Amino acid sequence: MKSKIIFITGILFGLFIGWYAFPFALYRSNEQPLQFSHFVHTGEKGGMACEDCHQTNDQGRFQGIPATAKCAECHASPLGETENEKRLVDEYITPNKEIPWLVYSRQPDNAFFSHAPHVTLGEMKCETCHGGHGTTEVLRPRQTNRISGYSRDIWGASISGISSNSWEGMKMDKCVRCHGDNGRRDGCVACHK
Amino acid sequence: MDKYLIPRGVQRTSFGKFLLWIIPWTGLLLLGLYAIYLCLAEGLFHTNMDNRFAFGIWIFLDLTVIALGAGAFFTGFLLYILRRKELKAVINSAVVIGLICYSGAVLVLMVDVGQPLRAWFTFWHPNTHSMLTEVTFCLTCYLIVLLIEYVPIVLKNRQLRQIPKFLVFEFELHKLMPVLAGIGTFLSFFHQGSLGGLFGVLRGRPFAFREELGIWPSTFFLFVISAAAAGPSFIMLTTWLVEKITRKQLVKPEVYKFLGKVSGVMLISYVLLKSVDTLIWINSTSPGNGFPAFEFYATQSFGTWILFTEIVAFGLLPALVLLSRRLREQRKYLFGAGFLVCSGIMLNRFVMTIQTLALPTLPFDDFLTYAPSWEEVATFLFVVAYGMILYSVTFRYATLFPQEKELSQLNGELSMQEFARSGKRTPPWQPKFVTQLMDKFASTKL
Amino acid sequence: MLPWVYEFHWTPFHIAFLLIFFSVFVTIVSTVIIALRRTQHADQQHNTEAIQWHSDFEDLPPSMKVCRHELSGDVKHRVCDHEFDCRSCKLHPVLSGRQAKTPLLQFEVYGFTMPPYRLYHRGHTWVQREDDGTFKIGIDDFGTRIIGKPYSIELPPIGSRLFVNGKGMLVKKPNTNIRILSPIDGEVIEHGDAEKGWYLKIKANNPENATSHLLKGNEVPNWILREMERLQTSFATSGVGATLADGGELVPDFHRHFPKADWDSVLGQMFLEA
Amino acid sequence: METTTEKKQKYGMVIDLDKCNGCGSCAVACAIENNVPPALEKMNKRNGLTWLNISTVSNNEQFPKSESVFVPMFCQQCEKETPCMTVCPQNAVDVDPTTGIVGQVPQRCLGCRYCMTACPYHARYFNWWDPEWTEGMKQQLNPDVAPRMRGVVEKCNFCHGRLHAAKQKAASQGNREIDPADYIPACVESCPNKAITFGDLNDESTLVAQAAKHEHSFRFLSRLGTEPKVYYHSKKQWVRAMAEKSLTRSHQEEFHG
Amino acid sequence: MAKTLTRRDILKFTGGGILGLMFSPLPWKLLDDSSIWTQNWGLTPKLAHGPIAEQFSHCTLCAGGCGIKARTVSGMPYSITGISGHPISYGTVCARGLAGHHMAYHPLRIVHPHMFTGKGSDSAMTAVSLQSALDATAQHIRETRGSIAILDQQPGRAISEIYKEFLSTLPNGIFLSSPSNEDATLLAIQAMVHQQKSSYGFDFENADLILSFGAPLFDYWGTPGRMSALRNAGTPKIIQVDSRYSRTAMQSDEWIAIQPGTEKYLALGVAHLFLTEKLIPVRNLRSAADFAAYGKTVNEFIPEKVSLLTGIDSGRVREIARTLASSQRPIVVSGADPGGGPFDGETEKAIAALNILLGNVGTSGGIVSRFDIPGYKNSSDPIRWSSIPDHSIGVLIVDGADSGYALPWSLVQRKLIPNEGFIVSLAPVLNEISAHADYLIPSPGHLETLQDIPTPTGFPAGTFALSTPLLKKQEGTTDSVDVIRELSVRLNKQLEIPTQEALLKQKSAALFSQKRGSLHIPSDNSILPIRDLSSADDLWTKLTEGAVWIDELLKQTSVKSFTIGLAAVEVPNPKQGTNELPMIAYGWRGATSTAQISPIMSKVFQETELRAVNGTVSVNPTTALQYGLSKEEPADLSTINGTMKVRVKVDPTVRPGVIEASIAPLPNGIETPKHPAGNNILNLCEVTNDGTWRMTTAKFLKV
Repeated sequence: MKSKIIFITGILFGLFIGWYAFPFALYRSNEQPLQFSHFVHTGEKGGMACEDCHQTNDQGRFQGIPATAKCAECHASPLGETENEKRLVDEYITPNKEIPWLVYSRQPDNAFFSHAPHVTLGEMKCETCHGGHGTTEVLRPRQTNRISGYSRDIWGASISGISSNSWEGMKMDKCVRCHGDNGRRDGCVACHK
Repeated sequence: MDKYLIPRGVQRTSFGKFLLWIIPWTGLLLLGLYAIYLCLAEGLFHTNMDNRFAFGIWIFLDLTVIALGAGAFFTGFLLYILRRKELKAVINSAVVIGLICYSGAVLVLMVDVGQPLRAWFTFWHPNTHSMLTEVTFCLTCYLIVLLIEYVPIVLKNRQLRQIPKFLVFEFELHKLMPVLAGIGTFLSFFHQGSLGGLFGVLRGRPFAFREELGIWPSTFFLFVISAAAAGPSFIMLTTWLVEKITRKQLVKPEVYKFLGKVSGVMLISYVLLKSVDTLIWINSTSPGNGFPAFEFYATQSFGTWILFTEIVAFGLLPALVLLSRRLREQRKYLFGAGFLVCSGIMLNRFVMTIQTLALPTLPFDDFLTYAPSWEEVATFLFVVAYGMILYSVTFRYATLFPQEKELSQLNGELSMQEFARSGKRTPPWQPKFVTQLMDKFASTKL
Repeated sequence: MLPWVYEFHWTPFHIAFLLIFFSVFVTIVSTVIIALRRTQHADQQHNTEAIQWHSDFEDLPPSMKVCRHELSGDVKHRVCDHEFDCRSCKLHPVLSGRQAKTPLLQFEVYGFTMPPYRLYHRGHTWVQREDDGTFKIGIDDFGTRIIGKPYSIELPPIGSRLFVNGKGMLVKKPNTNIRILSPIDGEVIEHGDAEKGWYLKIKANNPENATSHLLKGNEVPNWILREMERLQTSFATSGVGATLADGGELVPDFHRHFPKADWDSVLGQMFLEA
Repeated sequence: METTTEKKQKYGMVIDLDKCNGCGSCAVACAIENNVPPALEKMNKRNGLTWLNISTVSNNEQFPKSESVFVPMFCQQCEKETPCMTVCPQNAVDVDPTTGIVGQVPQRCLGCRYCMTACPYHARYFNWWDPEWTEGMKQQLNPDVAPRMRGVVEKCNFCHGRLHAAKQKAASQGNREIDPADYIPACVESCPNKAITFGDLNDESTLVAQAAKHEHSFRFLSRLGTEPKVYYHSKKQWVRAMAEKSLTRSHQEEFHG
Repeated sequence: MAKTLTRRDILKFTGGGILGLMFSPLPWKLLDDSSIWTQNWGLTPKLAHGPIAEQFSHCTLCAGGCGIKARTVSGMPYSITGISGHPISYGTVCARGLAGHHMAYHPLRIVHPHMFTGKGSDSAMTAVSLQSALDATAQHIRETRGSIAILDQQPGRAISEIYKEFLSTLPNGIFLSSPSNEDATLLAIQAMVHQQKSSYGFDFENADLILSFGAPLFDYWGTPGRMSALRNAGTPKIIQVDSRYSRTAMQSDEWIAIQPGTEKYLALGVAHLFLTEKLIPVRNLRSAADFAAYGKTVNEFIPEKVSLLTGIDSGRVREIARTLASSQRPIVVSGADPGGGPFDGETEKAIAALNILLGNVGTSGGIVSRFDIPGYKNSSDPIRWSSIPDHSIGVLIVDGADSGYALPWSLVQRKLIPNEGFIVSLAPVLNEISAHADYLIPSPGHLETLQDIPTPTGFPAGTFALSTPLLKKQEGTTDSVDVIRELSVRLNKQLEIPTQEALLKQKSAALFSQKRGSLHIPSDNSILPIRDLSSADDLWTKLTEGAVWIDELLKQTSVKSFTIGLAAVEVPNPKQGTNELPMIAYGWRGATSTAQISPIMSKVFQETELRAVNGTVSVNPTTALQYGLSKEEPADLSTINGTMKVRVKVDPTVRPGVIEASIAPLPNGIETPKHPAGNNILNLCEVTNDGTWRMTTAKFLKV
């Protein structure tokens, strides 16, 4: 009897460690260099669209997070009086330095992902993969996997790896499944660099 | 000092002597560990393999070792499935040898691959058309089986058996052995075969490429049979070797003869099939790919002699010896033949790996040679040392040869009678009262 | 590997391959699990002891497993296959039926006191039926002598149950312990000691069939004789070779005459312990 | 194993051996394009990394009749029974059904090197060492191709980095088909003598498709039945004969390699 | 229930714990992540992220002047290719050029002035300040009793003029260029013509036959792109007279294997046939003032004798002469092998003279004269190394550019004053000369600074382009211009030396003022006439964006008055030593160990045997048999300059009884003070009095 109880406590303890404690040990949190509110820009206040800042060049290459120059177009001098905007102007725009953003959804070097086919040909919405990121008030810290160095967004918030939303997790099997569902039959090097 | 771990009724050397025997092997073990460290931590440039010689001594010896380890599954098969009781005398030893061979092979493989941490990909994304996948799956499973089969041997140790649970577990497990033996046989059949298929499917290597029978190239079956032939011979040789080293009789002569016979039967069938296969290859397969077979033997070092040695000297010859009762009776022929069989399997695996890679395929590339680096050799010696130690320890503290106790008593009696014949009054170990009793017994006949 | 993992091909070959693999894997695992489950079940005293004896008996060389009917000369040669428990033996009644010779009554068998009214167990214990239907158990003369002195003995607590060929008592010597097999089934009702000459009083489960498996009458001398041979060979095999008997007579304790002998091994073999 | 599938493109090459003067531009361009590291001191032609390897082959005549040609050798992109693909235990090699390119994914590779023993062209290379560049050169890696780590196999894959770029460009302009001009492997681009023709073999109109059919075009080890997609071309009879020859070259060994 | 925990309980707990973990993501995620770690670990570099762009510039690695297109990621070039439609390089870049962007980060790159002390194995390299390096140089210039020489590796650039200007202010300044140059024939012609000097080029495009005496036409000679374009066009027909089965011989329409060192006799033999068989119009001969002397010289070279000397069948000799004479617009060209060095002056004359006999000087499809580039002073004849007295140079300043041609240390050494000759190298990378230098003042490397690209050798029209920097100039490097300025200040010479940019702006302005020629714009591959440009600045911007200016073709007027000036030729009888063999050196422009090459070139030298590494000699199988050589074990090769271990390559295309020695980078990196230049096979070559090293008698020592 006693031993049974001990055994079961053991199991529970194991489950606790594996499901609850483990993620804390696995991920390192890094604060963004600067706070930025997508909401301010995309909400009715700013009224901007994603493409206004996140553009692709003539070669179809996605330029990712815009360069400081892009910010300078509006923020050459502070528009409001938020602390962050002041820092933006003083620390980056004026000395013309790039902001070392921590990208949440950066794929590893071995993966080739291009927005062009997905957005232009596939007519996918930004939200499909990036969820509500475009309307967030603050930039949450980027959680980095201590072992693999991946951003947590690649695996997805849930440690189980099971995602309920299309924008949770960006692991390869997700790409493969979506491609499969859309009847694409690609080889490995179609998406691997 | 470790007396209470040693089974009752058998003799083992003093602990000191045992240590003296173990220490040098441990030294070798450490050297091997260092080599392994170098290969894993710094990269495989420590080996002498290169892009042409992508497989080296490691793969060659792995194949050999696994073929020799086949004794484990084949003995198990004969004992538990075909109920050949006489093999009970060697099954434990066979299991331990099997375990050593397979675990050793797997260990070397893990060093041989460039990214061992990704080995599990094979299970997660298997390419079921690859012979290597088959090998990986079967090898892993069979290694587990061997470990399970090894457990009872350990649990039967004199002290461990005092713990009731262990004893019972051992007992229950033993009852299920036939199942494991069956599984083991099944798995071995596949991976021994797939190891052969490994080369048989190499369309790009006309020297190794063979026609397919069903979904497998002929080498698949040749490897299975040759392994089944070599396994018993190897058990025979190792047992004999242990007897020589420990200066004890461990099994009854019948066991040797039986093993020899089994080996012989398998070998002769192998030789026949191999010859047929070779003829087909020379006359159809190889030329079909644009490579007249004789060209493979044009290069000085690997002439046709190698083919002859493999099939006749190391194949037909020992097969005939083992099949003739008269020769089998004589130990020097029996073990001689056994030795030839094992050399044969080794040569065959060598040809399949090394010669295949040495031969050029493009019209303008060279016949290449390769010599292993010290790291490669040391890594393999690690396995040898590890095997030696594991076997020695198991031999000392567990019962590898159930007949040993009986035989030692038998020998005890024999020496006693011998003494009686010698006419002296009391043998050194005999208490006087016993003699008195003997006399009394003699007088009062029933 | 699994249907929901990419690169799972719905081809017959792929599926067949994985099915085979999985079934093999499952078989292996279930085998182990079954063994464990059974172990759990068997983990009660009596079974354990039965199994213990079973495996002990397994390890006995054939020469030690001689059937009592070979001893009594009923058959030329036979090796016991019932772990010395004749009660379950089909052959025993048949052979016993043929017993013609009357048991010769002798107290001393080759210098050992072996009273004929006692029944003897292969593990060198004797059983004596009391008038009240209970049974006394003691170590026979042969056993006592080879055990020698000094020794203490550990008896099962009163009320505990004994089983044939299970653990009867434990003899403790300076550098070895030997378990003595219990000759019969039953409940311990009283403790004896060396002075009394017996160690246990047992209330048998069913007194009628309690002792049919024990040696008696003319089986005893032959048995003793073989035991002596075994003793000798055990000496021979337990590395005492060089020791020379100091002409020792028929002393009650010749034990100390062989200090170099591996008594642990000797006793172990004589009391049928692996 | 059947590896052919209906496919839109079937990229292939024809190499005119008569035009090749062994300048090595293709080898260097290839290495730079694909982030193949430079050799370490211990590396040689047997353990180095040359996706595109160039051998000198002699006609074995006596001087001055003796001639030689340069034979660039790299992954021949086998179409049927692709030897390396069928043997890979964990699908690190595949034939892209849409392009016919034999893809090698070093990130999936566990480095068992079975594919290397399977390849009759010795066109696969193993990373025996960790790749090494000088600090500055690390900044100069091609961002379109992932560098490989130690202990994996790599090989030519028709500059798939450039194919990605081409696809991307096409997609951004709303096209599903790429402009053939946008997808030219580095070796083809860098060859000063225009010795290499590249393109879609399925498309009869392309130069490469026509060149492949030319009577002077041939493939190495074609009798193995692996249908390589890289053709060679030479007016010289002895060169074509050499390609047909298998390995009876006992005396030639003294001369070359 | 007992309070105390037994060992058994702990085991139970652990067991349960493990079971629990098995049903949690932990073990499986760790398995996954650990394998992902092997894909991203620090042992493999990470890729740069950033905007991808294209930039245009020109290659300065040799005098070829190829246009290059660089792909850059956030400004850093990661790949270099040619510019299709480029008027000079026709979209081609050589292997070295393709890897040019690596040079700035070469393992042997030096970015700070250094002083070398000691020689050979006990030599040392110590960083010094620019000031002290300059001071030391100035002091030596002041104090030396010898002459001061500047070795300009790529003459004709703006900096070359600065060098000359500087030297002219010195009492005994010598302007040197690489001893071996491709325009040998042109210079010879230039020396022969009477009228005022002008620069010449080859009009291959309109020629129908080229007779080449060992010029590596198809192995990066002149402007590689142009030559391969000719090759692909299939015209003109090319006859290669070559002592080895060079890449050009391999690609030419006809290879005439000639006994090494006898090219002169073939030339004279051909001339002899021209005269005796009346194959050429007499006036062509008469155009030479000294035709009588020339005729006399040529006279004795009857085909049979030539055949005897050259090993070419006499019939073949006749054939050559007739083919030449019968073709409409033939050109005869000689050329130095990048490794083997130049012909001696007399041979050059003998070969060049054939053009005069064929009367193709100043005619289209022949040797054409061209405008000089505006703003550039007409370069006077460079000084031949042979004309410099031995042990006369006190201070030698070696320009940082790369001539691409071999320069044996023994040649430099014999010109230096023993034990006091002072060498300053301006090389950006540690190379062979630097290893022998006293000071190294590194200049900015390839693509790190603004450079001018003057008209490449043999080009029929003048051209001008800029090499605009694609890489950040590294701290501590100094433009050669600035070095010279600093020196002239220290020597208090009154010289107005502008900065590199200002200097080149002057040239561009001059170009604009001339309004001649047109620009090729790489970005859209268009041609833009200069006169359509708005301003000089406009031109300058276009040039900095990679445009190339190309001059109009000069209206040709056939030249009809020469002095050939060929000295009387006496044929030396070949010295027959015991098992002595002629050794001919050969190399590949730019990879002759005088400069560095990108480490990635290991794909050509080390990881394949496409090009033989330094220290490799090739011999014919028969020769190998005769001397018991095999590719397995190295042999000891000995010449007058010493002995060294060489790798033997057995190659049936090598002439029996001849040794071909590869001048190339050394297998384990080019020599540094730590690896002294002792194992460079170039140093085994015997330099003759006329400063050439085409042939050396060598022998294999039995090992």
